Amino acid sequence: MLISAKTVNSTIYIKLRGDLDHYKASDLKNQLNKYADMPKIKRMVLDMKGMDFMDSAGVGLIMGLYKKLKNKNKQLYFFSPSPQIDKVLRVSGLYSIIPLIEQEVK
Amino acid sequence: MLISAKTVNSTIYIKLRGDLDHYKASDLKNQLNKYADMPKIKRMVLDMKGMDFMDSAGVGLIMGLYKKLKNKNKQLYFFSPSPQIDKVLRVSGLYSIIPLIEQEVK
Amino acid sequence: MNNNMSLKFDAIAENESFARSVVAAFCVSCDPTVEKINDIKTAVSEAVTNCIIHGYENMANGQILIEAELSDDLLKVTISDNGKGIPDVKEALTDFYTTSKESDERSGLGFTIMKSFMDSLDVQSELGGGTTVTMTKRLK
Amino acid sequence: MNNNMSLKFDAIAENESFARSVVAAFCVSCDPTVEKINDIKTAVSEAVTNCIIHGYENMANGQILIEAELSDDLLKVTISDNGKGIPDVKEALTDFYTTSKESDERSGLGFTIMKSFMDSLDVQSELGGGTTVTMTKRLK
Ligand SMILES: Nc1ncnc2c1ncn2[C@@H]1O[C@H](COP(=O)(O)OP(=O)(O)O)[C@@H](O)[C@H]1O
Ligand SMILES: Nc1ncnc2c1ncn2[C@@H]1O[C@H](COP(=O)(O)OP(=O)(O)O)[C@@H](O)[C@H]1O
Repeated sequence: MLISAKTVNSTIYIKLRGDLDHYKASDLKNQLNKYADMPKIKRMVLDMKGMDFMDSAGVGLIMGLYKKLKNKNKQLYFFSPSPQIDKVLRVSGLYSIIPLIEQEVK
Repeated sequence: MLISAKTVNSTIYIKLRGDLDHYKASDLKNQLNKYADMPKIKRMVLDMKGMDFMDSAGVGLIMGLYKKLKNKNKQLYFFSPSPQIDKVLRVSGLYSIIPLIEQEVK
Repeated sequence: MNNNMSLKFDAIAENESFARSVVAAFCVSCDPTVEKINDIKTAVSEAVTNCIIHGYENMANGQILIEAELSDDLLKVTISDNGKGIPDVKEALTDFYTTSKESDERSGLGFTIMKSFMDSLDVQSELGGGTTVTMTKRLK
Repeated sequence: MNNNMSLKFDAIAENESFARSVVAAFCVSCDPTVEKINDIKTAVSEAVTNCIIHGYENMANGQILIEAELSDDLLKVTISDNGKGIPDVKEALTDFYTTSKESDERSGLGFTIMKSFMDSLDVQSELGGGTTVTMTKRLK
Protein backbone atom coordinates (compact mmCIF):
# COMPACT_ATOMS: atom_id res chain seq x y z
CA MET A 1 0.00 0.00 0.00
CA LEU A 2 2.40 2.69 -1.20
CA ILE A 3 0.99 6.15 -0.99
CA SER A 4 1.93 9.61 -2.22
CA ALA A 5 0.20 12.92 -1.58
CA LYS A 6 0.03 16.33 -3.21
CA THR A 7 -1.83 19.44 -2.10
CA VAL A 8 -3.36 21.88 -4.57
CA ASN A 9 -5.03 24.86 -2.85
CA SER A 10 -6.97 23.23 -0.03
CA THR A 11 -7.46 19.87 -1.76
CA ILE A 12 -5.17 16.94 -1.01
CA TYR A 13 -4.78 14.32 -3.74
CA ILE A 14 -3.68 10.94 -2.43
CA LYS A 15 -2.35 8.33 -4.83
CA LEU A 16 -2.91 4.79 -3.59
CA ARG A 17 -1.08 1.77 -4.98
CA GLY A 18 -1.20 -2.02 -4.75
CA ASP A 19 -3.71 -4.12 -2.85
CA LEU A 20 -5.97 -2.96 -0.04
CA ASP A 21 -7.18 -5.83 2.12
CA HIS A 22 -7.52 -6.40 5.88
CA TYR A 23 -3.76 -7.09 6.16
CA LYS A 24 -2.82 -3.82 4.50
CA ALA A 25 -5.61 -1.69 5.98
CA SER A 26 -4.23 -0.73 9.40
CA ASP A 27 -1.01 0.77 8.05
CA LEU A 28 -2.90 2.76 5.46
CA LYS A 29 -5.45 3.96 8.01
CA ASN A 30 -2.73 5.61 10.08
CA GLN A 31 -1.27 7.34 7.06
CA LEU A 32 -4.63 8.60 5.83
CA ASN A 33 -5.63 9.85 9.28
CA LYS A 34 -2.55 12.07 9.36
CA TYR A 35 -3.61 13.71 6.10
CA ALA A 36 -7.20 14.02 7.31
CA ASP A 37 -6.01 15.91 10.39
CA MET A 38 -4.03 18.53 8.47
CA PRO A 39 -5.78 21.85 9.25
CA LYS A 40 -5.34 23.49 5.83
CA ILE A 41 -7.10 20.65 4.01
CA LYS A 42 -10.77 21.05 3.00
CA ARG A 43 -11.12 18.22 0.48
CA MET A 44 -9.45 14.81 0.08
CA VAL A 45 -9.35 12.92 -3.24
CA LEU A 46 -8.43 9.22 -3.21
CA ASP A 47 -6.70 8.62 -6.54
CA MET A 48 -7.17 4.86 -7.07
CA LYS A 49 -5.60 4.60 -10.51
CA GLY A 50 -2.63 2.60 -9.23
CA MET A 51 -4.66 0.25 -7.02
CA ASP A 52 -4.89 -3.38 -8.10
CA PHE A 53 -7.38 -4.77 -5.62
CA MET A 54 -9.69 -3.79 -2.78
CA ASP A 55 -12.16 -5.77 -0.67
CA SER A 56 -14.60 -4.84 2.11
CA ALA A 57 -11.71 -4.03 4.46
CA GLY A 58 -11.18 -1.03 2.17
CA VAL A 59 -14.86 -0.13 2.46
CA GLY A 60 -14.59 -0.11 6.27
CA LEU A 61 -11.45 2.00 6.14
CA ILE A 62 -13.00 4.50 3.73
CA MET A 63 -16.20 4.74 5.83
CA GLY A 64 -14.07 5.54 8.89
CA LEU A 65 -12.12 8.13 6.96
CA TYR A 66 -15.33 9.68 5.60
CA LYS A 67 -16.77 10.07 9.12
CA LYS A 68 -13.56 11.58 10.44
CA LEU A 69 -13.48 14.10 7.59
CA LYS A 70 -17.20 14.87 7.88
CA ASN A 71 -16.79 15.75 11.56
CA LYS A 72 -14.39 18.45 10.44
CA ASN A 73 -16.60 19.57 7.55
CA LYS A 74 -14.23 18.15 4.99
CA GLN A 75 -15.34 16.25 1.89
CA LEU A 76 -13.98 12.99 0.41
CA TYR A 77 -13.89 12.03 -3.31
CA PHE A 78 -12.88 9.01 -5.39
CA PHE A 79 -10.88 9.20 -8.58
CA SER A 80 -10.28 6.46 -11.15
CA PRO A 81 -11.12 3.14 -9.43
CA SER A 82 -10.43 -0.02 -11.48
CA PRO A 83 -13.47 -2.08 -12.57
CA GLN A 84 -12.92 -4.48 -9.63
CA ILE A 85 -12.81 -1.64 -7.09
CA ASP A 86 -15.68 0.19 -8.79
CA LYS A 87 -17.82 -2.93 -8.29
CA VAL A 88 -16.91 -3.12 -4.58
CA LEU A 89 -17.73 0.59 -4.17
CA ARG A 90 -21.05 0.16 -5.98
CA VAL A 91 -22.16 -2.92 -4.04
CA SER A 92 -21.21 -1.27 -0.75
CA GLY A 93 -23.23 1.88 -1.53
CA LEU A 94 -20.25 4.18 -0.88
CA TYR A 95 -20.94 6.20 -4.04
CA SER A 96 -24.08 7.63 -2.46
CA ILE A 97 -21.99 9.52 0.10
CA ILE A 98 -18.61 9.83 -1.62
CA PRO A 99 -18.72 11.19 -5.18
CA LEU A 100 -16.51 10.09 -8.04
CA ILE A 101 -14.69 12.97 -9.71
CA GLU A 102 -13.66 12.97 -13.32
CA GLN A 103 -10.71 15.28 -13.82
CA GLU A 104 -7.12 14.31 -13.19
CA VAL A 105 -4.63 16.52 -11.37
CA LYS A 106 -1.11 16.45 -12.76
CA MET B 1 3.75 -20.98 -26.14
CA LEU B 2 2.91 -18.49 -28.88
CA ILE B 3 5.36 -18.52 -31.72
CA SER B 4 6.13 -16.38 -34.74
CA ALA B 5 8.69 -16.92 -37.45
CA LYS B 6 10.54 -14.84 -40.01
CA THR B 7 13.04 -15.89 -42.66
CA VAL B 8 15.98 -13.72 -43.69
CA ASN B 9 18.06 -15.29 -46.48
CA SER B 10 18.42 -18.91 -45.33
CA THR B 11 18.09 -18.19 -41.60
CA ILE B 12 14.78 -18.62 -39.81
CA TYR B 13 14.23 -16.51 -36.68
CA ILE B 14 11.65 -17.98 -34.32
CA LYS B 15 10.18 -15.82 -31.59
CA LEU B 16 9.03 -17.87 -28.59
CA ARG B 17 6.70 -16.53 -25.93
CA GLY B 18 5.36 -17.51 -22.51
CA ASP B 19 6.28 -20.59 -20.50
CA LEU B 20 7.93 -23.75 -21.80
CA ASP B 21 7.35 -26.72 -19.52
CA HIS B 22 6.40 -30.38 -20.09
CA TYR B 23 2.73 -29.39 -20.60
CA LYS B 24 3.56 -26.90 -23.32
CA ALA B 25 6.41 -28.85 -24.94
CA SER B 26 4.58 -31.24 -27.26
CA ASP B 27 2.64 -28.53 -29.09
CA LEU B 28 5.76 -26.49 -29.57
CA LYS B 29 7.75 -29.51 -30.75
CA ASN B 30 5.35 -30.05 -33.64
CA GLN B 31 5.53 -26.42 -34.67
CA LEU B 32 9.33 -26.29 -34.52
CA ASN B 33 9.72 -29.53 -36.44
CA LYS B 34 7.77 -28.02 -39.34
CA TYR B 35 10.21 -25.13 -39.53
CA ALA B 36 13.20 -27.49 -39.20
CA ASP B 37 11.96 -29.45 -42.20
CA MET B 38 11.70 -26.46 -44.53
CA PRO B 39 14.23 -27.16 -47.30
CA LYS B 40 15.39 -23.57 -47.84
CA ILE B 41 16.44 -23.13 -44.20
CA LYS B 42 20.11 -23.49 -43.23
CA ARG B 43 20.10 -21.89 -39.77
CA MET B 44 17.48 -21.59 -37.03
CA VAL B 45 17.62 -18.92 -34.31
CA LEU B 46 15.44 -19.35 -31.21
CA ASP B 47 14.62 -15.81 -30.09
CA MET B 48 13.80 -16.25 -26.39
CA LYS B 49 13.27 -12.60 -25.53
CA GLY B 50 9.55 -13.07 -24.92
CA MET B 51 9.88 -16.29 -22.92
CA ASP B 52 9.06 -16.12 -19.23
CA PHE B 53 10.08 -19.57 -18.04
CA MET B 54 11.70 -22.80 -19.17
CA ASP B 55 12.57 -26.01 -17.34
CA SER B 56 14.30 -29.25 -18.37
CA ALA B 57 11.39 -30.16 -20.64
CA GLY B 58 12.65 -27.29 -22.80
CA VAL B 59 16.16 -28.72 -22.70
CA GLY B 60 14.87 -32.08 -23.96
CA LEU B 61 12.88 -30.40 -26.71
CA ILE B 62 15.85 -28.27 -27.82
CA MET B 63 18.18 -31.30 -27.81
CA GLY B 64 15.75 -33.14 -30.07
CA LEU B 65 15.49 -30.15 -32.37
CA TYR B 66 19.29 -29.79 -32.46
CA LYS B 67 19.72 -33.42 -33.51
CA LYS B 68 17.06 -33.14 -36.18
CA LEU B 69 18.72 -30.03 -37.63
CA LYS B 70 22.21 -31.50 -37.37
CA ASN B 71 21.15 -34.52 -39.43
CA LYS B 72 20.31 -32.08 -42.21
CA ASN B 73 23.49 -30.06 -41.70
CA LYS B 74 21.58 -27.13 -40.26
CA GLN B 75 22.74 -25.11 -37.26
CA LEU B 76 20.74 -23.92 -34.22
CA TYR B 77 21.35 -20.70 -32.22
CA PHE B 78 19.94 -19.05 -29.10
CA PHE B 79 19.11 -15.38 -28.83
CA SER B 80 18.30 -13.37 -25.70
CA PRO B 81 17.34 -15.89 -22.99
CA SER B 82 16.16 -14.42 -19.66
CA PRO B 83 18.40 -14.94 -16.62
CA GLN B 84 16.22 -17.90 -15.50
CA ILE B 85 16.45 -19.58 -18.91
CA ASP B 86 20.14 -18.73 -19.25
CA LYS B 87 20.76 -20.59 -15.98
CA VAL B 88 18.85 -23.67 -17.21
CA LEU B 89 20.81 -23.61 -20.48
CA ARG B 90 24.12 -23.26 -18.61
CA VAL B 91 23.43 -26.04 -16.11
CA SER B 92 22.28 -28.36 -18.89
CA GLY B 93 25.42 -27.77 -20.94
CA LEU B 94 23.45 -26.80 -24.06
CA TYR B 95 25.67 -23.78 -24.74
CA SER B 96 28.55 -26.10 -25.65
CA ILE B 97 26.70 -27.28 -28.75
CA ILE B 98 24.26 -24.41 -29.42
CA PRO B 99 25.85 -20.95 -29.52
CA LEU B 100 24.28 -17.76 -28.25
CA ILE B 101 24.18 -15.01 -30.84
CA GLU B 102 24.26 -11.33 -30.01
CA GLN B 103 22.62 -9.34 -32.75
CA GLU B 104 18.91 -8.80 -33.07
CA VAL B 105 16.98 -9.11 -36.30
CA LYS B 106 14.21 -6.55 -36.80
CA MET C 1 -11.62 -29.55 -18.07
CA ASN C 2 -11.92 -31.15 -14.61
CA ASN C 3 -9.48 -30.27 -11.86
CA ASN C 4 -9.25 -30.39 -8.08
CA MET C 5 -7.07 -28.81 -5.46
CA SER C 6 -7.04 -28.30 -1.74
CA LEU C 7 -4.91 -25.79 0.12
CA LYS C 8 -4.30 -25.57 3.84
CA PHE C 9 -2.43 -22.62 5.34
CA ASP C 10 -1.83 -20.69 8.55
CA ALA C 11 -4.63 -18.29 9.49
CA ILE C 12 -2.52 -15.14 9.42
CA ALA C 13 -3.34 -11.88 7.69
CA GLU C 14 -0.22 -12.10 5.50
CA ASN C 15 -1.87 -15.06 3.73
CA GLU C 16 -4.97 -13.17 2.56
CA SER C 17 -3.38 -12.16 -0.73
CA PHE C 18 -1.69 -15.58 -1.10
CA ALA C 19 -5.05 -17.37 -0.74
CA ARG C 20 -6.89 -15.29 -3.31
CA SER C 21 -4.06 -15.56 -5.84
CA VAL C 22 -3.95 -19.35 -5.50
CA VAL C 23 -7.67 -19.68 -6.29
CA ALA C 24 -7.27 -17.24 -9.19
CA ALA C 25 -4.28 -19.22 -10.55
CA PHE C 26 -6.27 -22.44 -10.24
CA CYS C 27 -9.04 -21.01 -12.46
CA VAL C 28 -6.70 -19.76 -15.19
CA SER C 29 -6.83 -23.11 -17.04
CA CYS C 30 -10.51 -22.37 -17.84
CA ASP C 31 -9.46 -19.05 -19.41
CA PRO C 32 -12.06 -16.91 -17.58
CA THR C 33 -12.45 -13.16 -18.17
CA VAL C 34 -10.49 -10.72 -16.01
CA GLU C 35 -13.79 -9.64 -14.47
CA LYS C 36 -14.64 -13.17 -13.33
CA ILE C 37 -11.14 -13.70 -11.92
CA ASN C 38 -11.48 -10.45 -9.98
CA ASP C 39 -14.92 -11.44 -8.66
CA ILE C 40 -13.46 -14.71 -7.39
CA LYS C 41 -10.43 -13.02 -5.81
CA THR C 42 -12.71 -10.57 -4.02
CA ALA C 43 -15.06 -13.23 -2.66
CA VAL C 44 -12.19 -15.50 -1.55
CA SER C 45 -10.50 -12.57 0.16
CA GLU C 46 -13.69 -11.87 2.15
CA ALA C 47 -14.14 -15.46 3.26
CA VAL C 48 -10.47 -15.94 4.23
CA THR C 49 -10.37 -12.64 6.14
CA ASN C 50 -13.48 -13.72 8.06
CA CYS C 51 -11.79 -16.98 9.13
CA ILE C 52 -8.80 -15.01 10.43
CA ILE C 53 -10.55 -12.19 12.28
CA HIS C 54 -13.87 -13.78 13.28
CA GLY C 55 -13.27 -17.55 13.25
CA TYR C 56 -9.90 -17.45 15.00
CA GLU C 57 -10.18 -13.91 16.43
CA ASN C 58 -6.67 -13.10 15.17
CA MET C 59 -5.03 -15.93 17.13
CA ALA C 60 -2.13 -17.16 14.99
CA ASN C 61 -2.46 -20.90 15.61
CA GLY C 62 -5.43 -21.73 13.37
CA GLN C 63 -5.47 -23.17 9.88
CA ILE C 64 -7.69 -22.42 6.93
CA LEU C 65 -8.70 -24.99 4.32
CA ILE C 66 -9.66 -24.06 0.77
CA GLU C 67 -10.99 -26.76 -1.52
CA ALA C 68 -11.64 -25.96 -5.14
CA GLU C 69 -13.10 -28.00 -7.96
CA LEU C 70 -13.45 -27.17 -11.62
CA SER C 71 -15.87 -29.25 -13.60
CA ASP C 72 -17.05 -28.25 -17.04
CA ASP C 73 -16.10 -24.62 -16.41
CA LEU C 74 -17.99 -24.44 -13.12
CA LEU C 75 -15.90 -23.44 -10.10
CA LYS C 76 -16.92 -24.69 -6.68
CA VAL C 77 -14.83 -23.35 -3.82
CA THR C 78 -15.21 -24.04 -0.09
CA ILE C 79 -13.35 -22.09 2.58
CA SER C 80 -13.38 -23.43 6.12
CA ASP C 81 -11.98 -22.79 9.56
CA ASN C 82 -12.20 -24.70 12.83
CA GLY C 83 -12.84 -21.50 14.75
CA LYS C 84 -15.58 -20.27 17.01
CA GLY C 85 -18.50 -20.57 14.57
CA ILE C 86 -21.46 -18.26 13.91
CA PRO C 87 -24.37 -18.28 16.40
CA ASP C 88 -26.98 -17.08 13.89
CA VAL C 89 -26.02 -17.50 10.23
CA LYS C 90 -29.11 -15.75 8.89
CA GLU C 91 -28.35 -12.66 10.94
CA ALA C 92 -24.66 -12.79 9.94
CA LEU C 93 -25.67 -12.73 6.25
CA THR C 94 -27.56 -9.45 6.68
CA ASP C 95 -26.05 -6.44 4.87
CA PHE C 96 -23.95 -4.27 7.22
CA TYR C 97 -24.25 -6.76 10.11
CA THR C 98 -20.96 -7.07 11.98
CA THR C 99 -19.91 -8.20 15.44
CA SER C 100 -16.63 -6.25 15.26
CA LYS C 101 -16.08 -3.20 17.44
CA GLU C 102 -16.52 0.07 15.60
CA SER C 103 -12.81 0.89 15.90
CA ASP C 104 -11.97 -2.20 13.82
CA GLU C 105 -13.85 -0.60 10.95
CA ARG C 106 -15.39 -3.78 9.57
CA SER C 107 -18.12 -2.82 7.15
CA GLY C 108 -20.37 -5.85 7.68
CA LEU C 109 -20.34 -6.31 3.89
CA GLY C 110 -18.21 -9.44 3.55
CA PHE C 111 -21.12 -11.82 2.95
CA THR C 112 -22.90 -9.20 0.85
CA ILE C 113 -19.90 -9.07 -1.46
CA MET C 114 -19.52 -12.87 -1.58
CA LYS C 115 -23.21 -13.12 -2.53
CA SER C 116 -23.11 -10.49 -5.25
CA PHE C 117 -19.72 -11.43 -6.74
CA MET C 118 -20.38 -15.18 -6.98
CA ASP C 119 -23.26 -17.20 -8.46
CA SER C 120 -24.14 -18.93 -5.20
CA LEU C 121 -23.19 -18.75 -1.52
CA ASP C 122 -23.87 -21.28 1.22
CA VAL C 123 -22.72 -20.90 4.84
CA GLN C 124 -22.59 -23.80 7.31
CA SER C 125 -21.45 -23.13 10.84
CA GLU C 126 -21.31 -24.84 14.20
CA LEU C 127 -20.70 -22.96 17.43
CA GLY C 128 -17.23 -23.91 18.65
CA GLY C 129 -16.79 -26.18 15.63
CA GLY C 130 -16.07 -23.79 12.78
CA THR C 131 -17.50 -22.30 9.61
CA THR C 132 -17.60 -23.51 6.02
CA VAL C 133 -18.45 -21.16 3.17
CA THR C 134 -19.24 -22.72 -0.21
CA MET C 135 -19.44 -20.61 -3.35
CA THR C 136 -19.86 -21.43 -7.01
CA LYS C 137 -19.24 -19.47 -10.16
CA ARG C 138 -19.66 -20.36 -13.80
CA LEU C 139 -16.45 -19.43 -15.63
CA LYS C 140 -17.72 -19.77 -19.18
CA MET D 1 8.24 -14.71 9.49
CA ASN D 2 6.94 -18.27 9.97
CA ASN D 3 4.34 -19.69 7.65
CA ASN D 4 3.03 -23.08 6.51
CA MET D 5 0.94 -24.35 3.67
CA SER D 6 0.07 -27.61 2.04
CA LEU D 7 -1.42 -28.03 -1.42
CA LYS D 8 -2.92 -31.15 -2.93
CA PHE D 9 -3.90 -31.23 -6.61
CA ASP D 10 -4.62 -33.55 -9.52
CA ALA D 11 -1.53 -34.96 -11.21
CA ILE D 12 -2.23 -33.51 -14.65
CA ALA D 13 0.20 -31.60 -16.84
CA GLU D 14 -2.06 -28.51 -16.83
CA ASN D 15 -1.17 -28.08 -13.14
CA GLU D 16 2.60 -27.78 -13.63
CA SER D 17 2.46 -24.00 -13.95
CA PHE D 18 -0.19 -23.73 -11.20
CA ALA D 19 2.03 -25.62 -8.75
CA ARG D 20 5.15 -23.55 -9.34
CA SER D 21 3.25 -20.28 -9.09
CA VAL D 22 1.65 -21.30 -5.78
CA VAL D 23 5.04 -22.01 -4.21
CA ALA D 24 6.40 -18.74 -5.63
CA ALA D 25 3.42 -16.79 -4.25
CA PHE D 26 3.91 -18.44 -0.86
CA CYS D 27 7.50 -17.15 -0.70
CA VAL D 28 6.64 -13.57 -1.64
CA SER D 29 6.05 -12.59 2.01
CA CYS D 30 9.81 -13.06 2.62
CA ASP D 31 10.54 -10.61 -0.20
CA PRO D 32 13.11 -12.80 -2.00
CA THR D 33 15.00 -11.68 -5.11
CA VAL D 34 13.53 -12.43 -8.54
CA GLU D 35 16.44 -14.84 -9.07
CA LYS D 36 15.58 -16.88 -5.98
CA ILE D 37 11.90 -16.97 -6.92
CA ASN D 38 12.84 -18.23 -10.38
CA ASP D 39 15.17 -20.88 -8.93
CA ILE D 40 12.31 -22.15 -6.76
CA LYS D 41 9.82 -22.14 -9.63
CA THR D 42 12.24 -24.11 -11.78
CA ALA D 43 12.96 -26.75 -9.13
CA VAL D 44 9.27 -27.15 -8.21
CA SER D 45 8.38 -27.51 -11.88
CA GLU D 46 10.92 -30.34 -12.25
CA ALA D 47 9.67 -32.23 -9.20
CA VAL D 48 5.99 -31.86 -10.09
CA THR D 49 6.57 -32.90 -13.71
CA ASN D 50 8.40 -36.02 -12.46
CA CYS D 51 5.41 -37.01 -10.30
CA ILE D 52 3.12 -36.70 -13.33
CA ILE D 53 5.18 -38.46 -15.98
CA HIS D 54 7.27 -40.92 -13.92
CA GLY D 55 5.36 -41.41 -10.65
CA TYR D 56 1.93 -41.75 -12.22
CA GLU D 57 3.08 -42.45 -15.81
CA ASN D 58 0.61 -39.85 -17.12
CA MET D 59 -2.44 -41.59 -15.63
CA ALA D 60 -4.85 -38.82 -14.65
CA ASN D 61 -6.09 -40.26 -11.36
CA GLY D 62 -3.15 -39.47 -9.07
CA GLN D 63 -2.68 -36.60 -6.66
CA ILE D 64 0.40 -34.58 -5.81
CA LEU D 65 1.07 -33.08 -2.38
CA ILE D 66 3.25 -30.02 -1.85
CA GLU D 67 4.09 -28.97 1.68
CA ALA D 68 5.97 -25.75 2.27
CA GLU D 69 7.29 -24.13 5.39
CA LEU D 70 8.93 -20.76 5.89
CA SER D 71 10.86 -20.27 9.08
CA ASP D 72 13.24 -17.37 9.54
CA ASP D 73 13.54 -16.88 5.78
CA LEU D 74 14.37 -20.53 5.12
CA LEU D 75 12.04 -22.30 2.69
CA LYS D 76 11.54 -26.04 3.04
CA VAL D 77 9.38 -27.62 0.36
CA THR D 78 8.43 -31.27 -0.07
CA ILE D 79 6.74 -32.64 -3.18
CA SER D 80 5.31 -36.14 -3.05
CA ASP D 81 3.35 -38.61 -5.10
CA ASN D 82 1.92 -42.05 -4.34
CA GLY D 83 3.12 -43.40 -7.64
CA LYS D 84 5.37 -46.21 -8.71
CA GLY D 85 8.53 -45.11 -6.88
CA ILE D 86 12.19 -45.15 -7.95
CA PRO D 87 14.08 -48.50 -7.90
CA ASP D 88 17.54 -46.92 -7.46
CA VAL D 89 17.55 -43.33 -6.21
CA LYS D 90 21.30 -42.88 -6.53
CA GLU D 91 21.20 -43.87 -10.19
CA ALA D 92 18.16 -41.64 -10.78
CA LEU D 93 20.09 -38.65 -9.41
CA THR D 94 22.86 -39.08 -12.01
CA ASP D 95 23.12 -36.28 -14.60
CA PHE D 96 21.38 -37.22 -17.89
CA TYR D 97 19.94 -40.44 -16.44
CA THR D 98 16.39 -40.99 -17.65
CA THR D 99 14.09 -43.98 -17.98
CA SER D 100 11.95 -42.23 -20.62
CA LYS D 101 11.96 -43.40 -24.22
CA GLU D 102 14.07 -41.24 -26.51
CA SER D 103 11.00 -39.99 -28.38
CA ASP D 104 9.68 -38.43 -25.15
CA GLU D 105 12.74 -36.16 -25.18
CA ARG D 106 13.33 -36.12 -21.43
CA SER D 107 16.77 -34.73 -20.80
CA GLY D 108 17.50 -36.64 -17.58
CA LEU D 109 18.38 -33.29 -15.99
CA GLY D 110 15.42 -32.80 -13.63
CA PHE D 111 17.30 -33.81 -10.48
CA THR D 112 20.43 -32.01 -11.70
CA ILE D 113 18.45 -28.78 -11.94
CA MET D 114 16.76 -29.29 -8.56
CA LYS D 115 20.20 -29.82 -7.00
CA SER D 116 21.83 -26.81 -8.58
CA PHE D 117 18.90 -24.39 -8.21
CA MET D 118 18.18 -25.15 -4.53
CA ASP D 119 20.43 -25.26 -1.44
CA SER D 120 19.64 -28.91 -0.64
CA LEU D 121 17.84 -31.86 -2.20
CA ASP D 122 16.74 -35.10 -0.57
CA VAL D 123 14.86 -37.90 -2.36
CA GLN D 124 13.01 -40.67 -0.54
CA SER D 125 11.26 -43.34 -2.55
CA GLU D 126 9.57 -46.66 -2.09
CA LEU D 127 8.81 -49.00 -4.98
CA GLY D 128 5.05 -49.03 -5.44
CA GLY D 129 4.67 -46.56 -2.58
CA GLY D 130 5.70 -43.24 -4.06
CA THR D 131 8.38 -40.60 -4.02
CA THR D 132 9.03 -37.60 -1.78
CA VAL D 133 11.43 -34.86 -2.81
CA THR D 134 12.52 -32.39 -0.10
CA MET D 135 14.34 -29.19 -1.00
CA THR D 136 15.43 -26.17 1.00
CA LYS D 137 16.47 -22.69 0.04
CA ARG D 138 17.54 -19.72 2.10
CA LEU D 139 15.56 -16.70 0.92
CA LYS D 140 17.54 -14.00 2.67
N1 LIG E 1 -15.55 -17.58 9.63
C1 LIG E 1 -16.32 -16.97 10.58
N2 LIG E 1 -16.27 -17.38 11.87
C2 LIG E 1 -17.01 -16.78 12.82
N3 LIG E 1 -17.85 -15.74 12.56
C3 LIG E 1 -17.94 -15.27 11.30
C4 LIG E 1 -17.19 -15.87 10.25
N4 LIG E 1 -17.49 -15.20 9.11
C5 LIG E 1 -18.39 -14.27 9.44
N5 LIG E 1 -18.68 -14.29 10.75
C6 LIG E 1 -19.66 -13.43 11.48
O1 LIG E 1 -20.53 -12.84 10.53
C7 LIG E 1 -20.48 -11.41 10.63
C8 LIG E 1 -20.71 -10.79 9.28
O2 LIG E 1 -19.64 -11.11 8.39
P1 LIG E 1 -19.32 -10.15 7.16
O3 LIG E 1 -20.57 -9.92 6.37
O4 LIG E 1 -18.16 -10.72 6.42
O5 LIG E 1 -18.92 -8.75 7.82
P2 LIG E 1 -17.61 -8.30 8.61
O6 LIG E 1 -16.51 -9.30 8.37
O7 LIG E 1 -17.30 -6.96 8.05
O8 LIG E 1 -18.01 -8.25 10.07
C9 LIG E 1 -19.14 -11.11 11.24
O9 LIG E 1 -19.10 -9.87 11.89
C10 LIG E 1 -18.97 -12.29 12.21
O10 LIG E 1 -19.68 -12.09 13.41
N1 LIG F 1 8.41 -38.97 -8.85
C1 LIG F 1 9.05 -39.99 -9.49
N2 LIG F 1 8.49 -41.23 -9.52
C2 LIG F 1 9.12 -42.25 -10.17
N3 LIG F 1 10.30 -42.13 -10.79
C3 LIG F 1 10.91 -40.92 -10.81
C4 LIG F 1 10.32 -39.79 -10.16
N4 LIG F 1 11.16 -38.74 -10.32
C5 LIG F 1 12.22 -39.18 -11.03
N5 LIG F 1 12.08 -40.49 -11.32
C6 LIG F 1 13.05 -41.34 -12.07
O1 LIG F 1 14.30 -40.68 -12.07
C7 LIG F 1 14.76 -40.48 -13.41
C8 LIG F 1 15.58 -39.20 -13.49
O2 LIG F 1 14.75 -38.07 -13.24
P1 LIG F 1 15.16 -36.63 -13.81
O3 LIG F 1 16.57 -36.32 -13.42
O4 LIG F 1 14.14 -35.65 -13.37
O5 LIG F 1 15.14 -36.80 -15.38
P2 LIG F 1 13.91 -36.97 -16.42
O6 LIG F 1 12.65 -36.54 -15.75
O7 LIG F 1 14.29 -36.08 -17.55
O8 LIG F 1 13.87 -38.41 -16.80
C9 LIG F 1 13.50 -40.47 -14.25
O9 LIG F 1 13.76 -40.81 -15.59
C10 LIG F 1 12.66 -41.53 -13.53
O10 LIG F 1 13.02 -42.84 -13.90
